[in-house]
Formats: sequence, structure tokens, C-alpha cells
Amino acid sequence: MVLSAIILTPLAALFLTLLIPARNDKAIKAVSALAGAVTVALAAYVWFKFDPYSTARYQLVERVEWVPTFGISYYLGVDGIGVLMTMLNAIVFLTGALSMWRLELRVKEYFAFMLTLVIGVFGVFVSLDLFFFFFFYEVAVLPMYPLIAVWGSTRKEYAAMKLTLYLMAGSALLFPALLSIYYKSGLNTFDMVALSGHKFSEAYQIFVYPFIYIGFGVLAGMFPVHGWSPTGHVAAPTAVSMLHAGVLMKLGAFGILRVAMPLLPAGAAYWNGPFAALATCNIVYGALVALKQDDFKFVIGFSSVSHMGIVLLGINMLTIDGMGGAVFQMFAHGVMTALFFSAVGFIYDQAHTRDIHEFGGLSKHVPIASAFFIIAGLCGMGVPGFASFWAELLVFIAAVKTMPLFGVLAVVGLIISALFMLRVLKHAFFGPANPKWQGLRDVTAWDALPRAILIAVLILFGFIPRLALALIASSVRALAGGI
Amino acid sequence: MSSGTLALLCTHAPLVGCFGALVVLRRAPRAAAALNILAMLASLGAALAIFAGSNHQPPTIISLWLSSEGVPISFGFLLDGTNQLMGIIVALIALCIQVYSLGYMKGDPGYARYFGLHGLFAWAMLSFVYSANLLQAFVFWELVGLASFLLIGFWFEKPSAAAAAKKAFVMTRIGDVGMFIGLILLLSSTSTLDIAQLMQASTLASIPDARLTLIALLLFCGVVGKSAQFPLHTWLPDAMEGPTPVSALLHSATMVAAGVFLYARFHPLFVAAEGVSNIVLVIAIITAILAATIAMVQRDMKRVLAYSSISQLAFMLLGLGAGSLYAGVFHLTTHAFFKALLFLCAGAYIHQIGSNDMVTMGRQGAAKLRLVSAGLVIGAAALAGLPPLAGFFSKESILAALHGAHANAFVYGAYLASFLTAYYTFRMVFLVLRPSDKSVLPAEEHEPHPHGDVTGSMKLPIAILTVGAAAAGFAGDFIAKLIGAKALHPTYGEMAPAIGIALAGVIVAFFEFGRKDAAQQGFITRVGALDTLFERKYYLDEIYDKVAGGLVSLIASVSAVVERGVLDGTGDLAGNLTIATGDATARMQSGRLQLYIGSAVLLIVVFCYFVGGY
Amino acid sequence: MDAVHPSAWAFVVVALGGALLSVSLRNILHAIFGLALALFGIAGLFLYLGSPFVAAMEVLIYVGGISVAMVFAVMLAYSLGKKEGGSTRRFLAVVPVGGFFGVVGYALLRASFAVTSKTGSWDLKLVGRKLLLDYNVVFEALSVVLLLAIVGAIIIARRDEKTGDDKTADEKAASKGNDAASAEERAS
Amino acid sequence: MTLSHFLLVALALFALGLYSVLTRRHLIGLLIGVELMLNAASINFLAFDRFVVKDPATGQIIVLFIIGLAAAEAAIALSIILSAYRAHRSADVDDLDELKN
Repeated sequence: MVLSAIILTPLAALFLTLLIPARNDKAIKAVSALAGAVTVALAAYVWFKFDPYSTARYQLVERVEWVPTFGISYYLGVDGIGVLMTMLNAIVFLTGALSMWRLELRVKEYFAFMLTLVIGVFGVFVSLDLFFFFFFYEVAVLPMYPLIAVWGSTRKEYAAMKLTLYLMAGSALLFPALLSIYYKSGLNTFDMVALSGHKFSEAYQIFVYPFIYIGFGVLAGMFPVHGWSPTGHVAAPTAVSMLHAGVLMKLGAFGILRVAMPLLPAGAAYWNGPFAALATCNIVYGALVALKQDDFKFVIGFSSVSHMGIVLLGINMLTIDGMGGAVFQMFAHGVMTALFFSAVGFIYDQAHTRDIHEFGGLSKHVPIASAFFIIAGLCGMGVPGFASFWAELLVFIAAVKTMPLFGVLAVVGLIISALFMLRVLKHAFFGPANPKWQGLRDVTAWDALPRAILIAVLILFGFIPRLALALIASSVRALAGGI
Repeated sequence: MSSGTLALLCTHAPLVGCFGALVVLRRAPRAAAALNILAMLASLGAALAIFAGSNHQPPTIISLWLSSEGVPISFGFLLDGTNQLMGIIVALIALCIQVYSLGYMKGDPGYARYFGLHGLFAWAMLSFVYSANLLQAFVFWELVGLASFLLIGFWFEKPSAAAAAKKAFVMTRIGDVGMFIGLILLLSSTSTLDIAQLMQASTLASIPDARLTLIALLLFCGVVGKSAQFPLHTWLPDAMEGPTPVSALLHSATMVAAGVFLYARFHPLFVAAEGVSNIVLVIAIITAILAATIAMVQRDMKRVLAYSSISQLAFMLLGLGAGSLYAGVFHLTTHAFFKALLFLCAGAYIHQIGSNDMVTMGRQGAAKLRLVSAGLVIGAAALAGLPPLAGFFSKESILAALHGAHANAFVYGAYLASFLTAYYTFRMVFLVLRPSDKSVLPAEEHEPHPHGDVTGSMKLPIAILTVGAAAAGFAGDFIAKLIGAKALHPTYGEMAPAIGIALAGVIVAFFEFGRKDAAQQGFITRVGALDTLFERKYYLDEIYDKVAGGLVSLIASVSAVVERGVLDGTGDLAGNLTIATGDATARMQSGRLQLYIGSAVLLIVVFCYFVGGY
Repeated sequence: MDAVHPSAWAFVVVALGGALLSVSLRNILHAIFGLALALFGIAGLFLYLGSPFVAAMEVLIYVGGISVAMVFAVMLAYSLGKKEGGSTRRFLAVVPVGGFFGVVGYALLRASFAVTSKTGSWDLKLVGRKLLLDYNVVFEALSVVLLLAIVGAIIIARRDEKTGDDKTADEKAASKGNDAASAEERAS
Repeated sequence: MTLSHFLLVALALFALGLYSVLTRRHLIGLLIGVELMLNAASINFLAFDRFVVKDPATGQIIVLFIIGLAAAEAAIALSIILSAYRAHRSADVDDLDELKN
């Protein structure tokens, strides 16, 4: 029942939020933060309850038949990947709610939409029924439009529209492909476990796999259909950026791991070369474009493109190392980007500009706020001691072993990512202190709380990567073994 | 305590100091400094205790880190002689420099942060030194780079410091990428990253020759980056932007030494890899001469020392490349002492006089600082390789190794480099200590800004290191025994030319700079072109900036244009087309009700006509 | 096949004539009278078709109710100076109307219906029973519709009066202008 | 007069009503056209009732419904016309083009 509880907690918070009068904004924020804390606790419970050494691939299963005619059932369950992603979403949800503590504009509506988003994301991570998977997927995607168009900044309508169009285009590829799988199997069920047991003909798998991969890939920021993501990141308000880059993009990669690969293993084996090439483009190209951006958030946006490239590269290696690294990178990148946007949001809320050239010597004025960004930046450069290092390490090990050319190119991408990250640090945080920002307020203990949580998570997994790797090992082994 | 616990204490005590200084004691800088010094003392004590324990232990595994395709990669400590020696040196030098910093950094607003970063650095370096496997070594190798990035950029408000920090990180990162790929290849070739296991002859023999050479070259990339060898050396002189004790730390026993140490650690691999040692020797000799020539014309004392570091690191690689582990490690040890000493002396002058310029120092009466000046002279003599100081013995053993392996161009190159070393070192000494009235050198543009007197806490480390620099040369046999390599005892025949060359360098320097009314003009100024070439550091910075920087910038610009124009453009075009279609069809919505009805009826009629079959 | 008595043609003439008038007369008031005339004719046709009750209802509701309501509406909301549609509009309208007439008329002429022989008797009792039993739901629904229509009509028609400020900007400007004009008059 | 004649008369009435709807600029003119079309339909129902269907009541009932609905429709339409006239100072169908483009 705990998985249902994880979905129901934000749902209950959503109802509560709708019931609270709009003027009572502190209460609304408190409800969301509380719901975040409860989901973190529940996710932790799932984490400990999940037995990575058990033979059962999906655990904590709940199943209720819903529409037997079409074979739709309310079917929840998690493997190690799902556990990790659920934890990620819970953490980002909690810290995102805390980061928006200073929001004043239409608080009630904002949190209502945000909770809807969170419900959808949780739903995707724990669904084992294809129908519910897609349902929650759309629930997660749709609130992005109002969240960006209303509370955003910098060409927000454009960004919101672009994002919606791209994601809808992805869904448009996805939906017919998923339905075709449903019909083609002839099993009359949306049960993904049952469907993955069915052996589709190789030709069919090869035909339909790219639809699903690209459909999910749009959300994962896959090159060359990543255009929505930096623009969306830039326009979105802090917590939405956090959820967006931190969790939502992971839905795409998660979809590939949960739907595309188990259901169509032959398709995955056939297409992994071209998609690995595209993922390498992601890494190198994303970093190169980031090198030329002047807006903080654009830099982070393109670095996300680059980092999601590592995830996609790892997935396409189809080895235990590669996929394990990819899953870990999903987690690490989620936490890291959340920290990034949280740190930038804090500075932007006061300075109302994100042009790195307008800043200078921020470390002097707001040392702690800067430290948060610098730590995130170091994490983004793949410095050891933070979770992302291990993830990238595993992916690179797999890539250099399996596809040396892409592997080496991706590793060289590390130099570029160091370059653009250091460029931001140099221009904005180091250098002569710009007296214009004398009056900037540094973080209070309360502001620091969400950021400190994220840093703690990054460092914890940075030194004890086994915490996560042991969790996902069996699931990844099962995945890689199926291909 | 077991040796594993001791190693854990030794490596992680500074981390406690770092955490304390950066997070808990931000507002109590003195307490932060005290905490860090205590932590370093604990580290040194633990390092000595490990040394006092038994030698050549098997690696102590603390915990499993991760497993890659079934290959377990653990976090643990390898406590053999080489590591023990290096650990003690690192802890000792770091402690000396921290004590020195108490006085040097007094009054700096980032006092607590400074000591915290010091702790971070010491933690990373010690953990690197004691690493049981290559991946762990790589992790802490990167962390050493990170800590040095933060320390070089310590005065981040100076644009030059921020730029230097960035440059250091990126240049070393370039080397690290090579090393990283090498690491992965090694892992996939041998299915282990355990250093002790990797260095066994049977493991090495199992790797195909071509692959082994490739791996060795890739690992060497990391060494080139970290130890600032040509062509990745340009970051190191810029790294002088950090506080002087930081330079001392970076250039003596940590950071740059990490590269050479890695080479020493993997010496069997490099020896086994065919053809690599020649490449190493070529790069080392180029670096040694290149850096020494640049050092000849610098006026900034720290820069002279920086180039001398590059040059001396190249000497160590010469020894190692020639196949003598002993020579390299021996020079690494002695260099740690005298280079730290020289930097601390330079720091003392800078602190007292307020300028990095050697001419200004001389004119402002640097010689009055007796203890510091004594340290400077002894350190310089050690660097120049004058007997019986530390540098003499280690340099002789390197030359001996070269003689043994390659009695050819490399030896003459090394002779040239050691002549230049003696020359620029004593040029520095004379400029600082014997200002000449007839000097043609113009005064510095800026007025010096003295920071304060040299305190006792600064003098003590100088004194200790002076003793070390004078005496470390006699530890050769001991070191050989510790690291399990054969000591090299050069013959008098081999020694004589080296001594003669070093003396020649000193004498030339004396005539040009040290005489009572010397013009203080080096012989190189007579060849204007060379002078400018050395002065401008062979234009390498400019070339890198223009070529590599320009190339990356160009590609990035192209990518940005592609992103904006092609990818975004396509997306926008699709969107705009949709909107345009909408606009066009919206124009049909004229608001004329009757037009709608009329066309609807007409359509129905037409439909009926065709479908109804009338 | 028992045809209706030929005297029905007279009502046909009245109905079509009235309709023609209502369509062609420029004055909208006249057009309404033309409509009333046409409705009378149609009511007569209903008589011939065997439904005096329906004919009576037609006269009562249409002629007596709707047409009169239209007249009132015209009195309340007649905009002077508005020309009726020009020749272009008429010409354009001929196309769909003619097409419609042609297609349906052609279809009518070609169709054949199974005409049964029966007298055009009517039974009001039967109608009443059917209305309240078989078509009960429709009847109820219609009542509700009528109620809603009445309420809705009142609300729509009253909305502007109730909120006096709800005048459009033009109106306000116009009334202001009037005020200014009257003020000037007084001054002079 | 037979069924066809009635149907043709109804068709003519309907066409006239349609013509009115298409050409009139005055809103009440449109309403007049609609009423004509409704009546044309009524004639059809009764004609079929009279000539074809055995049950004499159904057609009448349907026509009664039509009349009722027409009454409702006229009431609403007239009130809309009045309110539109108040808002626009005009009952011209061409002026009511807020939904344009």
C-alpha cells in the first residue's frame, strides 16, 4: 500500500491546497512542504523495504483490476530503478517546495499545479501498467504549461508553448506506438510485466522501437529534439526548473528503461549504435553551446542537455555498467540540477538578472549563496566526491569498453564542461566585486535548508556510491540480461 | 591501532579540519587555524606511526566502493615504502606551511577559508598518496586539482587569480582525461585496478604490447598535466596568483609532485611499456631547458621559482624515464624540502617588503632578514646542486641514471639544464641579497605595500626546512631501502663535470649580478631575440590562446549558431507555420453570419448532389 | 389516393404570397405583416391537412404571439437609416437557395411515397392522451425549455438596464456629448 | 392537392425563409426567415401525417412541439436582439462581428 500512499500524499495535499483560502499562503506552502517531507519518509520506507537481493524483480506490488475488458489494471510496483527515482522525486519535491517559500504571486494555484506535476511523476515511477504509465506521464507533462506561462520569466509564453509542443509531439509518437504494442501482443493487457514476457517479431521491434525511444527521448532532452529544455529551464520559476530538469527529464530516460527496452529488446539491440551517437552529440554539443551562453540558466540548461547525454549514452551501452551508471546519473543529475536552479533562483529573485557578465565577485557579497552554486558547478564538472562522478565514471567505463570512439569523445566532453562551468564561476562569482550587488542578502538558515539537503545527498552518494548502486544492481542486471 | 586505522586517521584528520573551518568555525578564524594545525599534527603523527610499523604490508581494504562488471573496486590503503615516505613528506611540509601561514595570512578576511582549503588539500593529497587502487588515486588526484583550483583562486577578487585558477583546472583536466581513458583501458585489460596487483610482472605481461604502450602514454598524459610538463606547463607560473604559502605547498610536495609520484608508483608499467621512456625523456628534457631559459629572464621571484619547479620536475622525470625509480623519488624528496624553503623565503620577503620583484626586494634591503636570507642561500645552493646540500646528491643520481641508460644527447641536455639552473638560481640570490648601485634594471612601477614583519611562526618553518634542505641529501640510501630500489652512487668521474657545470653557473651569475658594481644584466640580453622569446615564455600562452582557445571558441560559436538557427529555427518554423495557417484560416471567420450559413447550405447542396447521386 | 380539396390552393397562394412579401419588403414592420399573412395561409393548409387544433394553435401562438412580439421588438429596437442588403448579397444568396431548391425539388419529384388511404379525421382526445402518456418526457422537457426560455429572455433583456454603468464606452461618450450640447444650449 | 404538392409548397416556403435568412440585414428579418423554415417543416410533418402515416396523432404532436419550441426560440431571439441592439445601437447582423478572426 505504500506506493499508493506515495501517490496519494501529494493528491491529498492538492485537495487540501484547493480547500485552503488563497490568502492563507503560508498554510498552502506548509502543506506542500509537509507533503514533501511525508513522501521523503515514504520513499525512505520503500528504500529500506525493497530487497535488492530478492529474486522478485518488482516488489511492493499492488494490483487491482480496473477495466478487465481492455486489460487495464491499477498495477503498481518498483524495481531498484523505481526506488531510486521515487526517492529523487521526493527529495526534489520537498526541496522545491521549500525553495518557493518566498513566492507571493498566486500561491494557491502555483502549488496546486506543482502538486499535480508531482503526482504524475510519482505515478510514472511506480506504475507497472502501460495505461497508467502513460496517463501519469501526461499528468506530469501538462501542468508545465501554466507553471511556466504564469510564473515564469524571460519569454515565458514562448517557452511554455515550445515546451508543450515538443512534449506533445513526443507523446504523439509515443501513444500510437504504445497502442500498437498493446494490439500487436494480442494479450489484451496493458500489464508491462506480461507484455515484456511476450516476444514480438524482430522486424516489428526494430520498426516500433525508434518511435518509443524518440517519444521518450524528447522528454529526456535527446539531441536534436532537446530545444524545449533549455528554453523551458530558463523561463520556469525556481521550483519548476528544479522539478523540470531534476525529475521531469528523467521521466524520458525512465520510460526508455521501463517501457522501450524490456518490451522491445531486439529493437534496443538494433538501434543502440545510432542512438549512442546521438547521445554523444548531446554530451559534446550541449557543452559547446553552454560555453557560449551568458544567461546562468541557459548555461545550466545546456549543461543538462550534456548531462542527459551521459544518461542516454549509458542506456545505449546495454551493459550493466552503462545502464547502472545511467540510472545513477539520473539520480545524481536530478539532485545536482535541483541544487543549481535553487542556487540561481535565490540570486535571481534578488538581482532580477541572470547575465553572468553583470555579476562579478558574488562570492564576496553572498558567500554562502555562491558556495551553493560553486558546489553544484563542481558537481557538474564531474569532480569526485559528488554523486555524479561515479555515475559518469561507470558510463564512461562502459562506453570506452563498448564503443571506444563515443566513449573517448564523451570523456573529452568533460574538458568542455569544465570550461563552461569555470567560465561562469570566473565571471559571476570571482573577479572584482561589483558594488552594484552590495545590497544582496545572503541566505538565511531557512533558505539554506533545501540547498543543504541537496548538497548532503550529493556528498553522501559521492562517498558511498554503493548505497545506490547496490540498490539498482539487480534491476539493471535483469534489464541488461534481457537484451 | 592497526595500520588501516592509522592511515584513515592520517588521511582524514585534515578533512575534519576542513569541515570545521569551512562550515562550523567560519566566524572563528583563529580556532579554525588551530583546528587545522592540530589536524595536520595528527596526520603527521599517524604517518610516522605507520612508518614505525611494519614495512610492505598488503593493501588494507576499508570498504567496497563499487563494482564494475563484477570487478570490485574498493577504498583502501596501500602502505608500502614509497607511500610511507611520500606521506611523511606531504604531512611534514603541509604542517610547516600551515604554521607559516599563521603569520603570513594574518588579517586576511578569508583566514578561516584559507585553512579550511588547506585541510581539503592535505586530505586529498594524503589520500592520493596512500591509495590502494588506481581509481581511488584518480578520485583524489582530481580532488587535489580541485583543492589547488580553490587555493590558486583564493583571492578570487583579483581577475588574474580567477583566470589562473581556471587555467590550472582546465590544463590539468586535459591531462586527466587522458589518464582517465588509460585507467579504463587498464581496467578492461586486466580486470583489476589494485595498484599492488597491477605492478606485478605477471599482470603487466598479460597486456598486449601495443595496448600497454597506449595505456602508459595515456597515464603519462595525466602526469604531464599535473606535473606541468611541456606542453601543458603554462598553468603553473600563473598559479603564482595564489598566496605564497599555497605556491610553496603546490610546488614542493603536493599537486605537481602528485604527477611524478604517480609515475613513480607505476614505474614498472612505464618500464614495461615499449618506447614510452624515450617519449618521457624527450618531453622531460624539452621541459627542463624550456623552463630554465624562461626562468633566466624573470624578475618576479615567485615566477623564477615556478619555472624552476617545472624544470626540476622534468629532472625527476628524466631520472624516472631513465629507469631509475630511486633517482626520481630521491629528487622528489629533496626538492620538496628546498623548494618549499625557497618559496617560504620568497613569501617572507614579499610579506616584509610588499613586492614580488627581486630588484625591489634587493633595493629595499631584503638582506637584513638574516634567517630568511640564510635559508634562501642554502635553498638556492641546494637547488643549484652544490655539494653537500640536498639537491646535489639527488641531481647526481639522476645524471648517473642518465649516464647508465643513455649516454647521449639527454645527458648534455641535462648538463645544460643544470648549468641554467645554477645560473638563474644565483641570479635570484644576488638580485635579492646584493643590490648593485650600477644596476641598469629599472625600478618597479608600483610602490611596494609591506604587510608586516616576519613573525616567529614564519621563521620556525623556514628554520626547519633549512635544516631539511641541507641534510636531506644524506638520506639517499635510506630512501633506496624504503622504496626497495637500487641506490645509485655516481662515480667521481661522473660527478666532476656536474659540479663544474653548477659552479660555472654560479660564477657567471656572480659576475653578472653579484659583483659590487655589477650591471645586473644577463648575458642573454645581448641576444635580443632570445631575450624576448624567453621573456614572453616562447609565446606559448598566446599560441594556446589563439589556436586552442580560438578553435574551441569557434566550434562553440558554430554550435551556438546551429542551436539558435537550425534547431531552434526548425522548431520555431514549425510553430510559426502552424500559427500562419491558423491566421489564414481565421481570416475566413469574417464574422458575417450569413456568409457562414450560405456556404454551409451550399456545401450541403453540393454534398447532396454528389453523394445523393442526383 | 384521396387528394385534398382543390380549394386549398387559395391558402397556398396566401401562404406563398405572404412569404414573398415578408422576404421582399424593405420595411421590417411590413415584412412582419407579410409573415403574419403567410402564417395565416399555413394555418389554413393545416386545416386542409386534417388538424384544426394545430391550425388554431398556429394562429394563436404564431400570429397572435410571435408576430406581435416581433412587432414590439421592432418598435423597441428599430435602427433607422440601415439599408437592406444590396444586390450583391441577393445575387450571392440566390446560388445556395436555388441550388437547395433545385436539388430537393428534383429529389421530391423523383421520389414516390406509399400513400395510404385514410380520411383526415382528427381526435383531440387521442392527441391529448399521446401527449401526456407516450410523449410525456418530451412534453416535460418542452415545458422546462419554455420556462428556461422565459427566464433567460428576461435575464438577457434586463441585464443592461439593471447595471446602469454597464454602458459601452461609445454610449458614455455619446451621452457625455449630449450633456455638453445641452449645457451649451442652456448657456446660449 | 396531393402529397407532392404540399411538399413542394413547403419546399418553396423553406427556400423563401432561407433566402430571407441569407439576405436580410435586420436581425428580425433573420428571425422571420427562420420562422418560415420552421413552418415549412411543420407542413411536411402534417402532410406526411395526413397522406402516409396511419397514426393520425403523431404528426400533430410533433408540430405542436415545433410551435412550442418556436415560441421559446422567438422569445430568446428577440431578447438577444434587444440586448444586442442596446449594446451596439444597431440590429444589423453585419455589426455583430465580435467573433471575427
